[in-house]
Order: sequence, then structure tokens, then C-alpha cells
Amino acid sequence: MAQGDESWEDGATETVAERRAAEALIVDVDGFEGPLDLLLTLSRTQKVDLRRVSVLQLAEQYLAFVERARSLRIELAADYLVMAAWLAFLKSRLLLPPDPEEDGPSGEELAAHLAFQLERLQAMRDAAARLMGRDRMGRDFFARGAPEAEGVSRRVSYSATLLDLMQAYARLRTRDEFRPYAFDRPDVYPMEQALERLRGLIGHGPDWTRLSAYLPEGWTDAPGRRRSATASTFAATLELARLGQVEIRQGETFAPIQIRRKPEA
Amino acid sequence: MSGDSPSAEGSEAGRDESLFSAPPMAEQERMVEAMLFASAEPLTAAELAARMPQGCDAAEAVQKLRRRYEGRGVRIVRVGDAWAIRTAPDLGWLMHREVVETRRLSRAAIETLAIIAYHQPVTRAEIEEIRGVALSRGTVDQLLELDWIRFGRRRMTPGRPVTFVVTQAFLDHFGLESARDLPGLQELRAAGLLESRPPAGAGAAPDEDADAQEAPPRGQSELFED
Amino acid sequence: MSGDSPSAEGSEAGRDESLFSAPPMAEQERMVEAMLFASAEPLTAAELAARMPQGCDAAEAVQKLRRRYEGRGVRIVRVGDAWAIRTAPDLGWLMHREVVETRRLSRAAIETLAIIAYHQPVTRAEIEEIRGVALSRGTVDQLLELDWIRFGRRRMTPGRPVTFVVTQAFLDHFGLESARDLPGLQELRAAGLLESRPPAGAGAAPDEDADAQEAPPRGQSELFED
Repeated sequence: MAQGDESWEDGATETVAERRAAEALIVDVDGFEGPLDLLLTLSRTQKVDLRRVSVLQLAEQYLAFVERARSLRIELAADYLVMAAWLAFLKSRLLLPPDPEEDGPSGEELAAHLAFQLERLQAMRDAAARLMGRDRMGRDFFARGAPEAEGVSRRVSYSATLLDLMQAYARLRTRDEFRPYAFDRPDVYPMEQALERLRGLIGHGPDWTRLSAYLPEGWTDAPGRRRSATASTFAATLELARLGQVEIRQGETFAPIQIRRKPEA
Repeated sequence: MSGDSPSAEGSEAGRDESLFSAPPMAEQERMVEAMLFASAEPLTAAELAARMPQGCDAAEAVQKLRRRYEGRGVRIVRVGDAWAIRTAPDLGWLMHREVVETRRLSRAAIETLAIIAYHQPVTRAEIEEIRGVALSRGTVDQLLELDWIRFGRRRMTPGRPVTFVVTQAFLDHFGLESARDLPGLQELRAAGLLESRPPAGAGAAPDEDADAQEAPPRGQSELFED
Repeated sequence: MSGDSPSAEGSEAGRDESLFSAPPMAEQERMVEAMLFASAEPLTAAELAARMPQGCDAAEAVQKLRRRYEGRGVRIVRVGDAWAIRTAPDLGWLMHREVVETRRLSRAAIETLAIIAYHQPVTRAEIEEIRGVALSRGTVDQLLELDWIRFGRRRMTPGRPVTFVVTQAFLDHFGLESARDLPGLQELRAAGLLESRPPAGAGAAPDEDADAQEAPPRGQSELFED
């Protein structure tokens, strides 16, 4: 395969072949669906019953594979490296005599579990293939091509699937997640509300009136609510003054603030 | 086409061939039966024959099949110059219920239903708060009429507002054991029914990786954590 | 007449009435035949019975009809707890014109589907463990959209994760009477490959109770009750 095309550069043949092999490796890594998939493929090369697969040999192959891949400066997915670390650990467990002090599963047990996982994955792949190989509706056998649904009584039935329901709920809840943060506190009197209220009232009071007289009902008793309402109302009067609609005066520091409608010019 | 002496002249020429290759008439009848059943349109004898092995006599097979179905619940009927299977007219009354016209629930209704299912027992005010719009009477009436929601017990709060809960009919329709079996937000997200929130700050689009068929990168799985 | 059929208590009251009013079985067979022919979807015995006159035994009529159609071009097949008419699989080649091209499923989707079918009810985490790779959103979404899987009841373990199970549409598509008829299911179970951990001891018969206390409920055992 390497011969022929590469004749244009004699000495490079080997390098090109090498690089191709390396690239094949990269492709393979991409082709695997996770470390278990890779391990299963490797174990198949042992050509034995998956239950009797040599986990030690398998670990060697995997580690070598990952090492080679890394030497090519491939950024291996974390999954592959975690598996590599775990296999290295398993290898040491299998090679060293068991430590009587240590709890937990033995190397053999871990190896048996790995073999089981591989066998189970293979079994599911086989099952999937058999499933897809079955006679299938719309390909091997068929439903009624022209279902009959004529009749006199016409009843409207509203249908919805669980998927519709969940999607509707999801839609509502995500909208909620994106709701801008806002105070939902009952004891805060918003300035917009104060402004609205003052606009309606100010026309009726041509004379100087204390600010406190404009506080809304129900906001004058509890100190917290009174403070909020006062602040909002005052801020609102400042806004109206800026717009040239009211005048504000205060006799001295801490004296009551008075407002009146600005006399027509 | 050629009446009761099918393909008289054709059989002259290909008699030997067809004698050996044509399937038995019972088998031809099966074929015609399957084709008429599965086809969305009536089929002419020629169309049937075109799909059958050489030497078959589609017209004859249709006639045999037609006789076989005489008096049964369905019949082989002629539609123009084609054939179709239709239910026997005297059984038409059985089909009446078949013609339920299914309509999709309005968005308001499905959202209201979803809120009731997930939050039950829930008051009207709570539903309105979650949806952010007033709840129309029509919506509630429709869901009550469908027997998917019913009134629950009154809430022990000022005004003693009435609550809504879902019904057994609702659970049956949606194939749920109980309303507690409804998947939660995390699971909806995991199943891809919910757009995942863009990670704070990062401009990366994790969704693209997730949709790839290969193993999504590890980071993605954190989004799915239950 | 009612035997094991539903409405046992109903027949107490209306026995006389139904004795006289139920149509002969041959007529009931015709009715069932017409209804099954008319519908593209499987119909349960209860759905059939609901449309038939009082005192009819839909289940019995279906059985008789099923026998009548044995060996014909179409057959009466069981799909979960419902019945449908489908063309005989050996005649599929005649219907090539009816074939609807379906979206090719990814390998991930096919494997996930198989795992759900064989291990159901199964959680997302269990699927990921078996495949050794995170389950992508698109995969679940696709299977849900095909209506081949649905959410099952929650697992009674911490976190109450939702489970996935296969649907009636799945059974219908793959020509299965029930999930118990999945190819090789018995062998897989006998080999302990539907468990979450290897059988205790080498080659020991997988015993049903040994790891039941902590392992998830055995797949494929509790799903049949619905």
C-alpha cells in the first residue's frame, strides 16, 4: 500500500508509512465510543471467551495504546485517561500479592467485573443487531395502508402527549430561570407607583402641602413601610420638579418638605 | 381484463414457463390480499400483476379473494377499475367512534395542565403567577370537561381559594402511575427537552458537542447530573 | 359467556339481557374483523368491546379471527395488550412501493434502544454504565420522538431517578407480542448479563435474590404489569 505512490520521495517512504499508521491511530481513537468500547475491541483480538479474557494483557494493550496516542500529542478525552489510571491500578493489584490489611475488592474481583462489563456490552451489541435484523413494520410487514375512518358521529377529542406536557412545563420553567432578578417584597413602595400617584394628586393642591400628606394609605403606620413610601414619594417629587411640574421647599434642615404645583407661567 | 379466461393468448406462448414458475393460486391470493391491505390507494389488476411473479393471474386471484371475503366483516370492492378492501357497509356503525377528530390542546391549556400536574394542588392565582397571564375560564372549563383536572380541597389561606388537581383519567391518558412520576426539571434537561442554560460567562456552546453521536466531553455530563 | 372477560359484575345485573341481546359469535367476529381492518393502530380488547353491543366477548372473537387468518396474506398479531392486522412478513417484497424510508439510527441510538428494551425499566445512569459512555441528549430525544421509548415510573432509590421503558409502538414496529419476546432474552438473563454485576462466584447460577437488596429491581420483571 505504501509502495508506488510514494516513489517521488524515496527516503520518505518509511516516514510516510509511519505517519499513516499514526494517523490511523488517531482516527481509531475518534471512532471509539469511550474507553469501554476501545477495551472491547482490544479484547476481541485475544479471540477468547470474554469471560476468560486476560485482563492483565488487556490492560497492557490499552495502556500501550493510550501511551502511543499521547505521544502523538493527542488530547485524549479525560475518560480514556481515567480508565488508563484505573487499569494501571488494577494491573498493580493483579501483579502484587494481596495486602491482608486492605479492604475492598481484590484485583481478581475487579478484573472479573471488567470482564463482565465487556461481556455485557458485547451482549447488548449483539442484541441490538438481532433487534434491528427483525422483520420490521414498514419494511417487512405493513399496517393498513388506507385506514377507514368515515362515519357520522364526529367527536372532537383533544390530544396531548406526555412530551407536549413536559415541553410546556419546561418552557415555562426556563422562562422563569431567565427572569431578571427583582425584589418581590411587599413592603417596598416603588417609585413608579409614587410618581403615578403624585401626578394624579398634584393638580388638586395648588398650595404648599407637606410631602407626608401625599403618602399613600396604609403606608404611614409601620416604620419600614413609611420609610419606603417617603423615599419613593420624595424621589417622585424630585422627578416632577425636574420636569417643571412642581416646586419644592424646605424651611431649614430636617424641617418638613413642602411641595406645590408650579403656578402656570 | 380478459374476463374468466385470463391471458388466453399470453398463455399460448408462455405456457411451459408459467406452468413451472407461477406460484399456486392460493399463494397468489395471499399476495393480492397483502397488497390490497397495505396499499393506501386502490390497485388495478395490472398494478397488482406488475408486482407479482411472472405467470401470475392477478385478476383471477382478486376474484377468488373477493369470494372468500363474501359475508365477512370486510369486502373486496371495485373502485373504478381498481380494487380495495373496505369494511362491510352494515358494520359502518362500528366505525363511528373511529372518527374522533383529534385537535391539539391550545398552548394555554397545555401549559395550565402542566402546571397543575407539577404543582398540584394549585390555586388559580398560583397558575397565573407561573404563567404570567390571567387564566381564562374557557381553559379551565376545557380541562374540567376533558376530565383531566378536578377541584381539589380548598386552601386554608385567606379567601379559602379552591385548588386544582389532576385526575385518574389524566394519569391514564399520559400513561403515568402517579403525578409524582412526572420527570423533574433536571431530567427534562437531560432528555434534551429543555435548552440547557448557557454556562455563566463562558461563550462556549456545549450543546453542539452533546448532539454529536460520539461520547460527549466530560464537561457535558455535568449539565446532566441528576 | 363472560368467562374471564371483563364486566363480570356487570353481567350479574344484566345477565338475562346480554344472554338474549349479544350477537352470535360469528357476527362478533365480523365486527372485530371490520374494526381491526379499519384501524392502522393496534386496538385493545377493551377498545373493541367498548364499541360492540353489550354482552359481546371481544377477546374470544379476536382469538377465533386470529385462527381464521392463519396462513393468509395478512395476520392478526398481538401487540402488548392490543391487537392489529399486519401483512405476513414473507410477503414484504411485494410491498416495496409502500416502504417508507426511515431515518437511519445512529449506533448510539440503536444500542441505547436495545439496552432499554432488555433492561427496562432502566435509568440513564445504568445505560451509561453499560455503554461506558455518557448518553447524549440527541439520542434520547430521537427515541422519544420515534415513540419507541417513554418515561417509566421512578426508581425507588435515592434521587428517585426516572426510568425508561419501551412503548407499544416499539413492539409494533419490531413485530413483538411483548417485551418478553425479545430475541435472546432468556439466554441473556440466564447468563446473568441483564444484571448490574457479575454473578456471584465463577459460573454460579445467577440467583435472583442475592443482590436484590441493593441492586436495582431486576429489569424485565416488573414492566409487564401495565
